[in-house]
Amino acid sequence: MNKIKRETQELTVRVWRGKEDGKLVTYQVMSRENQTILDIITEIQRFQEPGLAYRFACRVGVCGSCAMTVNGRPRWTCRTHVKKVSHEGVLTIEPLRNLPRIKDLVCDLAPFIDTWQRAGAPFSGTKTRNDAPALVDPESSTRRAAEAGLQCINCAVCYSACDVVSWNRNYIGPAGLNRAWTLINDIRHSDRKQTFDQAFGDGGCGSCHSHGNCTRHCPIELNPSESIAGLKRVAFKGLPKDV
Amino acid sequence: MNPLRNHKSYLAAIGHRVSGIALALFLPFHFLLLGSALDGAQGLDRFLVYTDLTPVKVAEWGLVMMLSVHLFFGIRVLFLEFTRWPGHVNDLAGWVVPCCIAALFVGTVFVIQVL
Amino acid sequence: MGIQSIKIENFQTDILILGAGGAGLFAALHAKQSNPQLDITIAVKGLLGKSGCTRMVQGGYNVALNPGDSIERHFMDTIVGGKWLPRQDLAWKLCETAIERVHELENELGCFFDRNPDGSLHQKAFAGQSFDRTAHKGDLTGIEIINRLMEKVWSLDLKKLEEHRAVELVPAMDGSGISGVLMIDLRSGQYRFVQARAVLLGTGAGPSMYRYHTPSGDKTCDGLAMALRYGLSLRDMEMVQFHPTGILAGSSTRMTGTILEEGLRGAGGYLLNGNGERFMSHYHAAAERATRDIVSRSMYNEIREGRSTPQGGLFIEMAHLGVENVRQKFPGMVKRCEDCGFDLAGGRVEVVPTAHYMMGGIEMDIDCSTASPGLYVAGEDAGGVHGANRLGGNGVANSTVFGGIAGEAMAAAHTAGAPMRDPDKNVIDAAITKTEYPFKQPPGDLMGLREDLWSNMWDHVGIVRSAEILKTGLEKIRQSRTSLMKTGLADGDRSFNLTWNDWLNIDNLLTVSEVIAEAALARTDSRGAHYREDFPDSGDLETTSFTRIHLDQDQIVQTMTPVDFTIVRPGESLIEGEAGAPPQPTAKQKP
Amino acid sequence: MERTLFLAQRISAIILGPLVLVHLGLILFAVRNGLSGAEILSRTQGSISWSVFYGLFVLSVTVHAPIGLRNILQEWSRISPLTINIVALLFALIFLLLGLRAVAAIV
Ligand SMILES: Cc1cc2nc3c(=O)[nH]c(=O)nc-3n(C[C@H](O)[C@H](O)[C@H](O)COP(=O)(O)OP(=O)(O)OC[C@H]3O[C@@H](n4cnc5c(N)ncnc54)[C@H](O)[C@@H]3O)c2cc1C
Ligand code: HEM
Ligand code: SF4
Ligand code: F3S
Ligand code: FES
Repeated sequence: MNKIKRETQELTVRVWRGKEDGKLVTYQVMSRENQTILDIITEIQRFQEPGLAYRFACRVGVCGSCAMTVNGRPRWTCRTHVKKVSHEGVLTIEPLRNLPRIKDLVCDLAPFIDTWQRAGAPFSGTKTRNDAPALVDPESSTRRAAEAGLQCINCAVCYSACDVVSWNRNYIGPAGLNRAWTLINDIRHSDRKQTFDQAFGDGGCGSCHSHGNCTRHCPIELNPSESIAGLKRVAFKGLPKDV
Repeated sequence: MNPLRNHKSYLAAIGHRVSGIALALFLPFHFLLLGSALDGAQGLDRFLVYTDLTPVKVAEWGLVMMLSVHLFFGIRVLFLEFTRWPGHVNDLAGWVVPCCIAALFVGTVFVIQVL
Repeated sequence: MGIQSIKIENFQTDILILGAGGAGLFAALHAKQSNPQLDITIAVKGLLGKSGCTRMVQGGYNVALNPGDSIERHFMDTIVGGKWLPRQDLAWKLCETAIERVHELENELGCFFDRNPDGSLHQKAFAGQSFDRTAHKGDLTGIEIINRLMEKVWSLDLKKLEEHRAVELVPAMDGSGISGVLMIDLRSGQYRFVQARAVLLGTGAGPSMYRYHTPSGDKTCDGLAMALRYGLSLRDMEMVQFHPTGILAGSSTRMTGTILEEGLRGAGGYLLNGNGERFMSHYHAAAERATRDIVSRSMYNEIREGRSTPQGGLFIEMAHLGVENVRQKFPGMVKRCEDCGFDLAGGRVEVVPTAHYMMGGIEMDIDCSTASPGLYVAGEDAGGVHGANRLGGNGVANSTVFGGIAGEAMAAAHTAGAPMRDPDKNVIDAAITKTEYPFKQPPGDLMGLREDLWSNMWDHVGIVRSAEILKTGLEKIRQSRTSLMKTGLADGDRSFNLTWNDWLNIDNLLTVSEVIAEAALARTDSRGAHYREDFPDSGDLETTSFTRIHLDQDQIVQTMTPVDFTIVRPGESLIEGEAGAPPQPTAKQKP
Repeated sequence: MERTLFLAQRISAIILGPLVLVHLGLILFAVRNGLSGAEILSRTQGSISWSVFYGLFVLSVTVHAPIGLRNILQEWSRISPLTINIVALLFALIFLLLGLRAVAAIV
C-alpha cells in the first residue's frame, strides 16, 4: 500500500548534469497522470533547475530529437510513458551513449547523421524534375524490402544501443546501414553498386555481430538488424533483383 | 546487469566470441602436440599421459564445450545472415537456448565417454 | 555584463538561410544547384531537418498529377478554400510548381511516395478538394520528405549552424537592404553576427501561443516577430487554422495538442460530447466529415456550452468500426494514444481543437523577395498563398515550392552582383541589450507566463471571436508583456540555456499574438478560419480585402487592402461549366 | 577488402561446420578408452581422406580464425590498425605452419 502511494505521488529522478565529466543529481518530482519522461524533465527544468539542458522538437515521436538513456536503455522520451519505465518510483536519466556530449542530456548528433553519407546516401536518380516519376510496382520484392526500412526518425536510439558502435568508432552503425539497405532495394537509385561498396567498406556491415539491440530498441519498430543481414546476403548473392 | 546486455542474442554473440578466442588460442598448442607425432606415436604419448590428470580432463571438457558452443552459435549466425523467412530474426533468437542445450549435450556425452 | 563587454563573433557568407524545414532545405539545395560556387550558410534553431513542422506532415502533398486533374482545378480549390483572399499569382505558382517539385522529390531526391497497383503515384482525398490529389507516404509523409532532403543537403558543401537562434534581422547602415542576422549559438550562448548578401526567412511561423497547438516546440513565430521589428508588413494574420482533433491528455504533458489524423473522422469516427452524445449533426450535414473550420467551431461551441469532458475537451470514438479494424488501419495513431494512456481502438480518446497553421505571414513577391532588398521569405513565414484557409496538403507544397524558388532567386541575385551591406551597428547593440535584458531581472515563472498567454489566446483570440472578447484578449496580452518585462533569469551558464531561449520565445509570441488580435479585430466578417460572432457573414466577395499590419515606432498600424483578382473573379471559374467553384466533390469524399 | 575478408570468413565457416561436426563425433568416440598416440595414428596414418580432411581443416582455420581475431582486436583493444593486421597475419602463419606440420605428422 505504502509503495503504491509513493509511486503515484512522488518520483525520485536522477539526472545527469554537466558535460563529459558530470554527475547524477537527484530530484524529487510530483508524479501526475499521463506523464512522459520528457514531461518529467520539463517539470524539473521549470521548477527546480532552470539551467537544465535537454532537447526536443515535435513532442510526438517523429523528429527523433529527444532520445536519452532512461534506466540504462536508450528511448524516445517524448513518447515514453513514465509508468512504463519507473521501477519503484526511481528514474535515472542520462544522455545517449556513443555520441559527444554537449551539456546535461544533450548530445551532438552530427557524427550520427554523418553515418548516412558513409553508408552510401544520398540517393541519385537518372530521371529529373522534368520527368514523370518511375512506375514502381508496390508489390515487388525490392519495393517491399525498401519500404520496410523507411520512416526512420534518425533518433540515434539504435546507434546508442549498439555495443559495436561503442567498441569500434569506425562502425557506421545500424541506422546508416538500414538506409543503405533501402537504397540498394530502390531500383530508381543509379548508384546501387556504389552504395553497396560503401556499406560494405571500412566500418560497414561486416562489423555487425547481430547483437540485435538496434531492433530491440528502435521506437518505431524498424528492423536494422534484418536490413544489415540483407546487406550481408548481397555480398553473397549480388544486388537484389526486382521480382 | 546492463539491460542492453541481458538478452539472448547479445549473450550468444559474446558466447560465440569467447569460445572463438579460446579455440584460436588453444589450436596452436593442439597442432604442436599433434606435430610431436613426427617422431611416431611415442612423441604423442609423451603428452597424452597428462590427459589422465583430472585438471587436464576438465580442461579438455572445456575445449569440447567451446568447440560445440562455437559451432552451434556459428551455425546460428550463418542462418541469421544468409537465410530469410518471415519473422526469422525472432526465430533465431529462439535458437540460442537450443544451441546451448546441444553444446551441453555434446559436453555430457564427452563426460560419459571419459568416465 | 555591459553590452560593450559582450563579444560577438562575426562572419560572412553569400547566402544565409534561417530555418531547415522544407523551405530552408529546398532553398539551400536550389541555390547550390544554381551556383555550386556559392558560400551558403544554413542556421537553424533546432537540428537540421529535425526541427520544424515539415517533418511532422502527416496527410501529404497536393499536386495535380492525374490526367483528370489540372492546375486550374487545384488552383480553384485553393482560391475557393481560401475564401477569395489568396494572392492569386502566388496560388497559381504554388499549384503549377508543385508538379515539378513532386517530380523532383521522387526522381532526384528519392522520396518514396505510395503507389497505385499500376505503379503510378497514389493520391488520396483530402477535405475541401475536388479531386483526389494528395500524394503521400503512408500517414507520415513528412518524415520521408525531410529525410531525403536532409540527407541531400547534408552531402552538400555548406556551413551548418545548428542550434543557432536568429534574434534580429539587421538592416544596412545606409538603409539599402538587409546586411545580416544576429544570432545566439544556443550550445555556447555566444552571439554571432552573420553578414550575407541574401537572407532567407524560413523559420516556419507556428501558432504556438494557443493552449492547444500542434507545431514543434522550436517554432515560436520568431521570423514573423523579427520581420515586424525590421519594418516589414504581415498580411492575413487573423487567419489561424485549428485542427479539430488534438489529443487532450492534461496540462502536465507535452503530448497535449498534438494531432490525431484527419483520417479518423474520414473513416467514420464519432465525436462525442462530455455526455457521450454525438453532436456534429446538429451543426452540419456532413457531421464529423465537415471541413476543419466547421468541425473545430462546432467542437468549440460544444465545449463553451458546458458539454465537455471534465478536462474541457470532447471524445473521439472508433470502436463501432471494429476494434481490430481500427488497430490495423491506424496503427500509428493507436500507439500514440496508448502512449498517453488512451485506448483509441476500443475506448474513447479525449480531443480538443488545436492551433495548427498560420495562413498569414510576411508579404512576398512571386520570387519570394520582400520589400527589403536582399531579404527573402518562404514557407509558413510567408503570407498570401492560402488566404483564409489552407487546404490540407497545401502546406508542405507551399514550403517546398517557394523554398526552391527562393533558393534560385537568391543565387540569381548573387550573380547579378548583390552587395555585402554594412550593418547598422545600432540595431545590433539594441538587439543585444534586449536579449541581455532578462538577466537583469529577478527570476520568475516563465512557464506560468506562457500558460497565461495560452489560455488568453485560446479564450479570447481563438476559434470564435467578437470585438468584445478580442479587446479583452488584447488587454491581457499587454498585461502579459508587462509581466514578462519583470520576469528574468538567473545569470548562470549560458550554454544551452533553455530558460533564456524561452524568454525570447515568449517575447516573440506576445508580439505576434497582439498582431493576430489586432487583425482579427479589423476583419469584420467571417471567413474560413476567422469567425466573428458579431459578424457571422462572409461579406461581399467582390470587395474582399486583406489585413496588413506593420509596426511604426513600436505601434501597430493596420490597413485593409483590396485583393486584386488577377486571374479569376468571384463568381467566375477557370473550370468550364463549373462557375464559381468549388467543383463537385468526388465520390470518395461524400459521407 | 572488408567485404572479401567477410566472405572469406563466412565461407571458411561453412566449410568448417561439417568438419568440426565430424571431428567432434570422432572425439566423443575416441575418448571412450582414453587417448593413445598409437590409436590416433592408426586411424590417420596413410589415409588420404583424413589427410584431405585435416588439411582442409587447417586451411579453413587459417583463413577463419585470424579474421575473427582481427575483428575482436579492432573492437576490444586500442592497438593500431596496422599492428592488428600484422598480429592477424602472424596468427594465420602460426595456424598454417603448425597445422600443416601436425597434418604431416599424423598421416
Ligand atoms: C502535425 C502537423 C501535420 C501537418 N500535416 C500537413 C500535411 O499533411 N500536409 C501539408 O501540406 N502540411 C501539413 N502541415 C503543415 C506543414 O508542415 C508546414 O506548413 C510546412 O512544413 C512549413 O514548412 P517551413 O519550412 O515553412 O517550416 P518548418 O518546417 O516548420 O521549419 C521551420 C524551421 O525554422 C527553424 N527556426 C524557427 N525559429 C528560428 C529562429 N529564430 N532561428 C533559426 N531557425 C529558426 C526551425 O527550427 C525549423 O528548422 C502539418 C503541420 C503539422 C504541425
Ligand atoms: C575450430 C575452429 C574455429 C576457430 C578457431 C574459430 C575462431 C573464430 C573466432 C576467433 C571468431 C571471431 C569471433 C567474433 O568476432 O566474435 C570466429 C567467428 C566466427 N566463427 Fe569461428 N572458429 C572456428 C570454427 C567455426 C565453425 C565450425 C563455425 C561454424 C559453422 C564458425 C563460425 C563462425 C562465424 C559465423 C563467425 C563470425 C561471427 C561474427 O562475426 O559475428 N567458426 N571464429
Ligand atoms: S532505425 Fe529506429 S532507432 Fe535507429 S535511428 Fe532510425 S528510428 Fe531511431
Ligand atoms: S545492435 Fe549492433 S551489432 Fe548489429 S544487430 Fe544491431 S547493429
Ligand atoms: S520530441 Fe520529436 S521524437 Fe521526441
